[in-house]
Amino acid sequence: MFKKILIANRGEIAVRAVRACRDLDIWTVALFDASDRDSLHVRLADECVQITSPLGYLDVQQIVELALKTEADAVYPGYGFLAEREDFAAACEAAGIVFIGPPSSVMAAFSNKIDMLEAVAAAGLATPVHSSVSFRPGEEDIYQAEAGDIGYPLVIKSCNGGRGLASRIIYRPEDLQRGVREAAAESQMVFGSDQLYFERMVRHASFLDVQVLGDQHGNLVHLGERDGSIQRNNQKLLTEAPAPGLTAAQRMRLHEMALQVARLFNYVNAGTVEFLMDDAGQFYFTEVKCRIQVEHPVTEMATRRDLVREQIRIAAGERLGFVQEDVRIRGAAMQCRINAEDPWNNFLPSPGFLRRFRLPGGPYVRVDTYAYSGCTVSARYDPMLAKLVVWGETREDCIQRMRRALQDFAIAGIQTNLPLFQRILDDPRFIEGRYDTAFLRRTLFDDQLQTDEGLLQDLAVIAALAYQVRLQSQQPVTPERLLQGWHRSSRQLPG
Amino acid sequence: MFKKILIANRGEIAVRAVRACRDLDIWTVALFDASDRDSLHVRLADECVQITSPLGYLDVQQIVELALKTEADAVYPGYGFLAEREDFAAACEAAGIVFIGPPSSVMAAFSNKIDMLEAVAAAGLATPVHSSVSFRPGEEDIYQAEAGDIGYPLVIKSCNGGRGLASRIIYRPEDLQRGVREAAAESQMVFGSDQLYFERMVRHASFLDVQVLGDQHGNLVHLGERDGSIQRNNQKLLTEAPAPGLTAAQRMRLHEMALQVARLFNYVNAGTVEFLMDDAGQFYFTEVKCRIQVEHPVTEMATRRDLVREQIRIAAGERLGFVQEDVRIRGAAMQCRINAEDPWNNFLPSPGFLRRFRLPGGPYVRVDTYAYSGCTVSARYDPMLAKLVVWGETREDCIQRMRRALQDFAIAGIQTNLPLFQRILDDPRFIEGRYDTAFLRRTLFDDQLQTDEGLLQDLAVIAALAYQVRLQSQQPVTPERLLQGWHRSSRQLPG
Amino acid sequence: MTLVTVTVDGKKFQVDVTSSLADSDDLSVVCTGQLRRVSVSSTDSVEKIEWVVIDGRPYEVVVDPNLRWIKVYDGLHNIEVQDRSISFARPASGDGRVKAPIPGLVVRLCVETGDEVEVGEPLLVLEAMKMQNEILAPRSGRITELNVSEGDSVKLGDLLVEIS
Amino acid sequence: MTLVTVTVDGKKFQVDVTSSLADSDDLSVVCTGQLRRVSVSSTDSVEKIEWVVIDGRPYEVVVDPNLRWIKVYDGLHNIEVQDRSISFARPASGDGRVKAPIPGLVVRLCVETGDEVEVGEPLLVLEAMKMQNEILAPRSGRITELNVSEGDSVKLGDLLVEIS
Repeated sequence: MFKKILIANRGEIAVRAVRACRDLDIWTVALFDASDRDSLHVRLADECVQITSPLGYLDVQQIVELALKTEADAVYPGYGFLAEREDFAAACEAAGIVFIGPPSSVMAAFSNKIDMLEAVAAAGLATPVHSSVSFRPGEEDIYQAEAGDIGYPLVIKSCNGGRGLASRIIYRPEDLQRGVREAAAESQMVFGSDQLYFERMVRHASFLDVQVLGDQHGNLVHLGERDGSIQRNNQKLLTEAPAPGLTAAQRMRLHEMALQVARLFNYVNAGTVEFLMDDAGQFYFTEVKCRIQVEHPVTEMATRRDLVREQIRIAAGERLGFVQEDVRIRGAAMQCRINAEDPWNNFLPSPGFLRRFRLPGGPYVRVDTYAYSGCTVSARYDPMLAKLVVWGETREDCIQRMRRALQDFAIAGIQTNLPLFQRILDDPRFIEGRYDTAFLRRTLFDDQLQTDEGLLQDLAVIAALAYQVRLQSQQPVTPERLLQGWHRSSRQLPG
Repeated sequence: MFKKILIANRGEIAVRAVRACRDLDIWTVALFDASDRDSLHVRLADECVQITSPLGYLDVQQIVELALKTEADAVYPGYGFLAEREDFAAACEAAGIVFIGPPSSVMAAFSNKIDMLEAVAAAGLATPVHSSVSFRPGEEDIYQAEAGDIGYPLVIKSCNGGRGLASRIIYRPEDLQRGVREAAAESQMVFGSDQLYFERMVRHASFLDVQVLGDQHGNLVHLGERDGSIQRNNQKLLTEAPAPGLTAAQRMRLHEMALQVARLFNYVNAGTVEFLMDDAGQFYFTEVKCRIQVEHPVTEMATRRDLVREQIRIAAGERLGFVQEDVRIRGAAMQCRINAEDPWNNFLPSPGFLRRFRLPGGPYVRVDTYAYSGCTVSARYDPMLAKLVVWGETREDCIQRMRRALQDFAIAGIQTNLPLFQRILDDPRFIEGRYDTAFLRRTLFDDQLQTDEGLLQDLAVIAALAYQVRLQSQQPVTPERLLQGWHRSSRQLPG
Repeated sequence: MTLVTVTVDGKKFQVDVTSSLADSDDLSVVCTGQLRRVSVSSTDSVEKIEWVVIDGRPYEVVVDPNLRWIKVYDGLHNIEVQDRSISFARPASGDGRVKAPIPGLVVRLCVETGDEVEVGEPLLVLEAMKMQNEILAPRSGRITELNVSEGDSVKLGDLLVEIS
Repeated sequence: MTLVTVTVDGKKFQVDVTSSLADSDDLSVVCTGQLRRVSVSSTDSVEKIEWVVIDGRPYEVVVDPNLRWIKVYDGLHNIEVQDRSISFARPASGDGRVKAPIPGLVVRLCVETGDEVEVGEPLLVLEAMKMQNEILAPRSGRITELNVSEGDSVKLGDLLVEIS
C-alpha cells in the first residue's frame, strides 16, 4: 500500500480524499493555490505544498514535480482539473508515481469520442446517431452537411470533451453556426482543442450512470446504476439510486451492457459507463467517465462500499475484496448538489462569508463539503457548496428523509439552491419517479402556491420587528444594497 | 400513525427524536425550560412550548398538561428525566396519550430490582449474588449481616435505581457505612427512595447490552449486542458492536438469554437486556433498560435499522417490519461519548461558548449532537456534547476511521475528552479487543510518550509566534486567568 | 409602538408592534387584528435576528438588512415594509438601475444605449465562479445608461445599466 | 526580532522570531538552530491564531490567551514562554493559589486552614454540570487561606484555597 498520496485537487473531493487516505492510514499532501491556503483540505492534510503556477491546479509539470519533491508515491486526481487528462496520467507514470485512476493507455481509448462510439457500436451496442467525421469551426461546409444527415435537434460535442462541457443543443439550423462557434471556443478553452462532432439529440431521455470497479487482475464488478436526469447546464443537480424508472429486466440488461463496455476497453479502477434511455426504453451508450464522480456517494450509501478507498486499493495493485454476488443494493439513496447560487434570481452565483453553516444530521444523512461555519465561499471556483446525501429503506423513506435534511440545513451569509430541491421533492412527477432530462426545464416553481396564510402572517410579524429593530439601531439604508438584486420580476424557471 | 408527538426531553436525544418524527412526517412539539429556549431541539421542531415548573423536565403533571394543550397524541421520553418513570407512563396512559416506550404495566415489573433478579433467576438464568432483602440506611444490623453473607468487594445499589446512579463499589468493610449513607442520599435525591440492596461485584467483567425490539403483537427480535465495558463513573464512554471478546457460541447464547428475559416480562417496544460477563465467560443478567439508550446509534450503524423510528411505529401499534432472519449485523460500529470536560484536569466540566465546532465527515461517520458553532454549552445539564459514531467493514477499519474522525473534529472554546479517546484507540489491549470494565482505571495515559520531538518543536514555534503577537497587541496578562487551572501536576489517571 | 403595513410575497398585512423591544424578549405584536406573543433571539441589529418564536411556532430566519427578503425553512420570501405612522414608503422594487449582484468579468454585452428592452431580457453576461451569468432586465424600458464594456471587471454593486 | 525559550511538555527549545509579523503572513522563525518557514491565519490577536503552517506541516490550533497551553489534533500541550531579550520569566506553574476553574456550588470541604496537604489531594468538591468535581491540590504545602464554606456558590476564577 502507498505511504504518501498527493491530492491534486481542492474543495470537497480533496477533503473526501484526505479522509479516505486517513481511513487507510496513508499520509496525505494537500495542494493549494494562493487563494486556498486557508481551505479545509489543507487544514486536514498531514502536509501541504503551494502550487505557484498561474495554471494553478491545471499545471501538469509543476504538480508532478511537487509530488516528487514531497516524495509522494501516488497522486489522487479527484474529478475536474486533471482527472481526465491522459497526459497527466502519463506524466505521473513516467515520473514513477502512481496515478490513482485508469492507466493512460486505457484513457487513450476514450480521447477520441467518435472512435470510441464506433468501437462500442461495433461491439453491438446502441449509440446515439452521430457524425462520422469531426470538424473545426472553420469547416462550415463539412458540418452543415453532417448536420443535414443527422437532423435536428442535435447536440454539438467536443471530440475531447466530457462533463457536458462545450456541448450545445441546437433546435434550428439557423442557430447552428453560432452554436458551433461558441462550442469550439469553449472546447478550446477547456480541452485545448476545437475539434467537434454532432450527436442526434435523444429526447425525453433518462440519464443513467452505471458504476463499475475493475482491478489490475481482471476482476470487474458493477455497483448498480444512478439516475442523473435532473440536470441544469449539464450539471446533475439531483441523483438517485436505484433509477426509479427501470424494470428488473431493463436494469439487468443495463448492468450487463456496462460490464460489456468496461471489458471492451479493459477498464481498470473506478469508472462510470453512461447511457441515455429514451421514452421507448431503448438504451444508448454515450460515454465512459474515467474518474470518480461527484455523485459517487449515492452508490456508497446504497451499497456500503467506499469507492475512493477502492480506487486507492486498486491503484496499489490489490485485488477487489469482493465479487459481484457480494454487491447488495439495499433501499434507496439520493444526493442533492447544493450550490452557492440563487435559484430565484436566475441562478446567480452567491459567494461570500458563511455566517451560519449547520449541517443536517441523524441516521443515514451524509454531507460532503469543504465549507464550515466562518469560512468564505470563493467566487474563484465553481459554486458547488455541499453534497447532501441520504439513504432510506424505501424510495419513499428516502425522499421524506431528504425533505427533512433540507429543512435541517441552516445556512446564512449566502444564497443557495436548497429551496429548489424542496420544490423538486414535492413535485408529483418526481415522487412517482416519472421524470427525464427535461424535468427541470418543464417544471414551473411558484413558491406562492405552497405558502399558507399563517406562514405569511408570521413573516409579516418578523418583518415588522426587524423594521423596528432597524429604526432603533438606526442603520441607514444604503441605496447601493437597497437597489441590488431580488426583483421578484426576475424570478423565472430554472434552466 | 401519530399526527403530533411531544418530545419530553432536551439535548441531542430531543434533536434525534425531532428528526425521527420528520422522517415519518409527524408534527413535533419541543419542550423547553427558560435556559433552553435557544436550543437546537426547539429550533428544529414544528412547535415549542415552555415548561415553567421549577421541576423542569421532571414535572410529570405539567408535561402531561402541555401534551394535552398542544393536542399531541403521543409523548417521546428519550433517556434520563422521565424515561423510566412508571408513574409518567401511567399518567400519559390515563390522559389518553401514548407513551412511546413499554406500557407502565411492563415497567412495573422492573420497579423492584430484587424481585426482578429473583424472577430471572427462577427462569434459570444466572444473576449476580445479591442480598435477599432490601434495607434503608438506618437498618445497619440488617445490611451488615447481608454484607457479611455476600462478601467483598460488593456493590451497593438502589432498589429503584438504574443507569448506575446511586451505586457504590465497596472493597473493605470499614467503608460500608459511609458508602451506604452516600448511596441512600443519592438514591433519595434521584429516585425518591432510599431503599438499597447489595450485589457481589463481578470482577474483570465485560459489560454487554443486547438490544431487543418487541411489538404489541408478540413479535420479538434482538439486534445484536454492544460492549460498553469502557466506563467512567458508570458512564459508557466508548461502546462497540459486535462485542470483540465473544465466541460465536457465546454470542448466540447471549442473544438467546436476552430474548428469554424479554419474553419473561412480555417486553414491548425498544429495550436493552444487560449482562455482565466474568473472565470465565459466564454471563450474569443484571437489568433491563426500558428505554432508548445513549448508545443506540452503534446498533443502528451495524444493522441499518432506525431504532427511534421503530419505537414510534411500535407504540403506534404497527407490527415489526422484519423478522430475526432479516437482521444482519455487518462490519463493526463504535461510538465515542464526547463530553465537555477536561480529561487532563481531573475531568472538570468545561461549559462555555463554542467558538469553533466543525464536525468530522465522510462515509460512515455520524455525529449526534445538540451543539453547533456559535452555541453555548450550558453548565446546567450533563456534559455530554456529542456522540461520534463510525462504521467499518471490519473492526480494524472501524478503529482507524474513528481515529481519523477524532482528528477531524475541530472544537474551540471549551475542553473536551477527545484526546482521551485518541489514547484509548491506540492502546494495544483495546486494539486486540482485550478489555473489561477496569480498563480505564488500569490504563495510564502519558501523552509525553507519544509526542515526537518534531511536533514539540513546531509547538514551540507556535508558542513563540503567539508570544510575539501578544506583545504587539499588548494584552496584559491578568493574574487571575494566569493562575487558573492547567497544572501538569494535577494530570492524573481518569477514573 | 410601531405601525406598519408589510407586503409578503404580494400579500399585505397590517402589523402593530405594541411593546418596545427594550422591555424583554417576549413581545406582543398585533397582526391583522390578532395578538401574537413573540420572542426573538436578539434585538441589537437585524443581522442578529436569527430565530423567532411566534405563539409557539419557532422560525430560524435570515433577514435582509435592507428588509427586502426573509429566508426561512422553505426558502426566500420577498417583503416590503411601509411605515404608517410616518407614512414613509420604501422605494418599489421595479427600479431600473441594474447593479452588479456579484463581482465578476463582463464577457458579453447584449444591449446598447438607446435599445428598448423587455423585462427578463438579457442585458449582459457576467462571469463569476466559473459560470457565465446572464443579467436580466428587471423591467421594460429604454437603456439610458451603459457603464461597462466587454472585458471590464466589476465590483459588487457597480452600476451596470440604467433602464428608464 | 523576538528571542524566547519555550518549554513544551517539559522540553526546552530556543526560538528566534526573526521577521516582524507586519511583513507578510510568511515568516521565518529559527527553532533550535533550524530555519522554519511559517504562515499563520492571523497575527491580530492570540485568539485569532487558529491555523499555522510550518514548513508545509499544517496545524489547526487553539492557543490559550495566557500562553499556558496549545491544543492541536492530538490534544493539549502545556507551554511556558520565557523572553530572553528582556529576561522576564513567567511565573512557574507550581503556584499555590487555587481558583475556581468553573462556576459552581461548593458541596464539600475536605480540608481546613492549617492542614498539611499532598499534591493531588482533594481540597473540596465543586458541583457543576450535574457532576461533583474534586478540586485537587496543585502542590504540597500548608493551607494558609480557605475562602469558601460548604453551600457557597463561586464564580469562575474566585480564589478558593491558598497553599504555601
